[in-house]
Amino acid sequence: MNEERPEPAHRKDGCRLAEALLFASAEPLAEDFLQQRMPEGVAVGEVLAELVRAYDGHGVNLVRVGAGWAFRTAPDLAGRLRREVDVPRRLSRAAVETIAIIAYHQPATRAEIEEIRGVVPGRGTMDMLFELGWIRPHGRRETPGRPLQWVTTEAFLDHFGLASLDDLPGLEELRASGLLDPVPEFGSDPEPEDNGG
Amino acid sequence: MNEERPEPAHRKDGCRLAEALLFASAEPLAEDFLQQRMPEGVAVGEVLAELVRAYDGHGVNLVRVGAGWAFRTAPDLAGRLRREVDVPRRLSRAAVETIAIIAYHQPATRAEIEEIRGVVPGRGTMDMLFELGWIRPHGRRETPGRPLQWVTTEAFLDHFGLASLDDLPGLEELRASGLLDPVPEFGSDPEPEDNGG
Amino acid sequence: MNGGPERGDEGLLLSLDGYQGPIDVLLDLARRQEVDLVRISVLQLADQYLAFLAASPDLQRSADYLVMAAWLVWLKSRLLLPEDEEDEPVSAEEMAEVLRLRLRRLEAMQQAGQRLLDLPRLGRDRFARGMTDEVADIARTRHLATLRDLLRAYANRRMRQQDASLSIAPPRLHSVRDSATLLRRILGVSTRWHRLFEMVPAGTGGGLEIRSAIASLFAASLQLAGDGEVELRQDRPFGEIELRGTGRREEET
Repeated sequence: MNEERPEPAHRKDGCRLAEALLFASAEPLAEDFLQQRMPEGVAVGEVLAELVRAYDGHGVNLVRVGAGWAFRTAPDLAGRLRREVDVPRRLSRAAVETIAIIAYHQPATRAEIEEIRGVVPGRGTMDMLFELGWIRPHGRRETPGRPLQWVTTEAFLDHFGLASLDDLPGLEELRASGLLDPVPEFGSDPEPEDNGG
Repeated sequence: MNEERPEPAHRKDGCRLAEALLFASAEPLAEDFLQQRMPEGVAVGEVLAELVRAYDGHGVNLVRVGAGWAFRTAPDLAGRLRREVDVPRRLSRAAVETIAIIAYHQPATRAEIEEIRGVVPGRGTMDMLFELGWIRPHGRRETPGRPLQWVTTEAFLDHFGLASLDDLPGLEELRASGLLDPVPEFGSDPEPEDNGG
Repeated sequence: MNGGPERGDEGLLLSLDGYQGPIDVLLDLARRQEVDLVRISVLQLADQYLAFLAASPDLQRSADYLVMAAWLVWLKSRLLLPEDEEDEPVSAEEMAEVLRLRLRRLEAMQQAGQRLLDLPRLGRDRFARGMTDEVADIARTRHLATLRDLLRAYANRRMRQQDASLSIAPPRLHSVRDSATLLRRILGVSTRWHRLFEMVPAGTGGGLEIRSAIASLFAASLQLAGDGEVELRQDRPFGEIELRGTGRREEET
């Protein structure tokens, strides 16, 4: 935005408006939402790219959060801002395991979570993650009982500073190692899906 | 901040930190407060002057507010940042219950809602849900009085992040997720921040 | 990872702080062996684990252990009992392999969870705009209500309603009395053996309805047999149940 190169006034106007909208909102704004507010002929994608560039290196950055965008303070300032604000409550170990399983295995059913953790999840755990807005129900597994499936939300991405689920730490290795595959049940029939681990 | 002129690293660092602090703060920040956080030898006055200059012409400006400083959206954009919808920030309990009942029992008549809630839904409640675009009439029930039936809309699914009505958990699933536990704690704040330590 | 078990000579001193549940104990046991799981005795592992469960005062706080405990007991039984002809033979090695995979899977998720927690988190390391009131209505509809609000409202309403009154729509079920009438009608005019399943009236719906039809027919047939109105026979356990009329009812009435 500081660039001196001439550009159509409406492009610059779009930039300023997007900047103000994003700045004013605590939550990520969907690209669609922003596009609807752009002046005639201005593609929000370009505007966002320009803003990302303009804020690069600043104390505040424009980041992608799933299908949305938000201004967030730069991660490297973490330690120096921390004491000014409340720290989110500590997550129980059960909650951490459960959110990890849902994040990496999604969509995941309760039975799968239970399977991996080896314990019946306490009622509070799922509800807490739900209350935090990190998980939501999404479709049903077409197996007997049609269990509800759970996926992570945009708020989850936002909280952990992930642009998309592909950015989950270590996702590639975990996939490659086969640890995200369904485990071969045995005792039941020898399943066709048998990942040699 | 984008200027190419060389400046000491700690001056730039001070700028970034001030920027982040001002962005994240819920209130204007006093110069003293900021000065205490500046790196050794950096005068907050210069930092603020630089930020004011950097944000000049942007959609967001750094302005003096009373005794402190704050980022504010540019005044000329004010009109375009507002949406017309004038709705309360939080839905009333009556409204949440009503939309929930319609979602689960659709098509639902007012009499059915009343039967479950034990109260006749006020016209205001239904009107509001209608204005939000969450419900729409859907034919009449072929019973005496031919009451209007209500169903939920796409906008409803959108708002609640549901792919389809099938994503609504059944009672058993609600129970398993801990949502059916006693002590109805309606309207509890779903904020992640909770300084539990 | 927090709170592993104390490394004691007794071998099974778990620190209850970090202790969460069955697989964790197994993980500890497995790590403690400091050998590849495949090479240690699964049986021994199962024994140690079950012994731990039996001894642990921590057990009382959970029905949680059931999943893993049941699985392990089953595992142990497979090793101890002669193999069922129909089942694939499973070697101890294969079991160890499956067990190892399970443990690795949990461990991977524990580590993944930790890596998530170490990311710069919103509200702790990274911050959103603090001052949002000035343009509060930009994305305001997001704040109207969450899905959780909605589900809670519904769940609580339904709970209260269930406490107050419960009205059940009449399901299409077959009563024993109707079934008895039906059996009398058919068996009164026929003396051959009939299979019980033949008696299910045509047009009976599936699911609960047909199950209720069969159950009531069976109950009715027992009742009629008790009264001497019909005879029942069954060749072998779980075999077909057949019945025929004795003609006694006409005499009585």
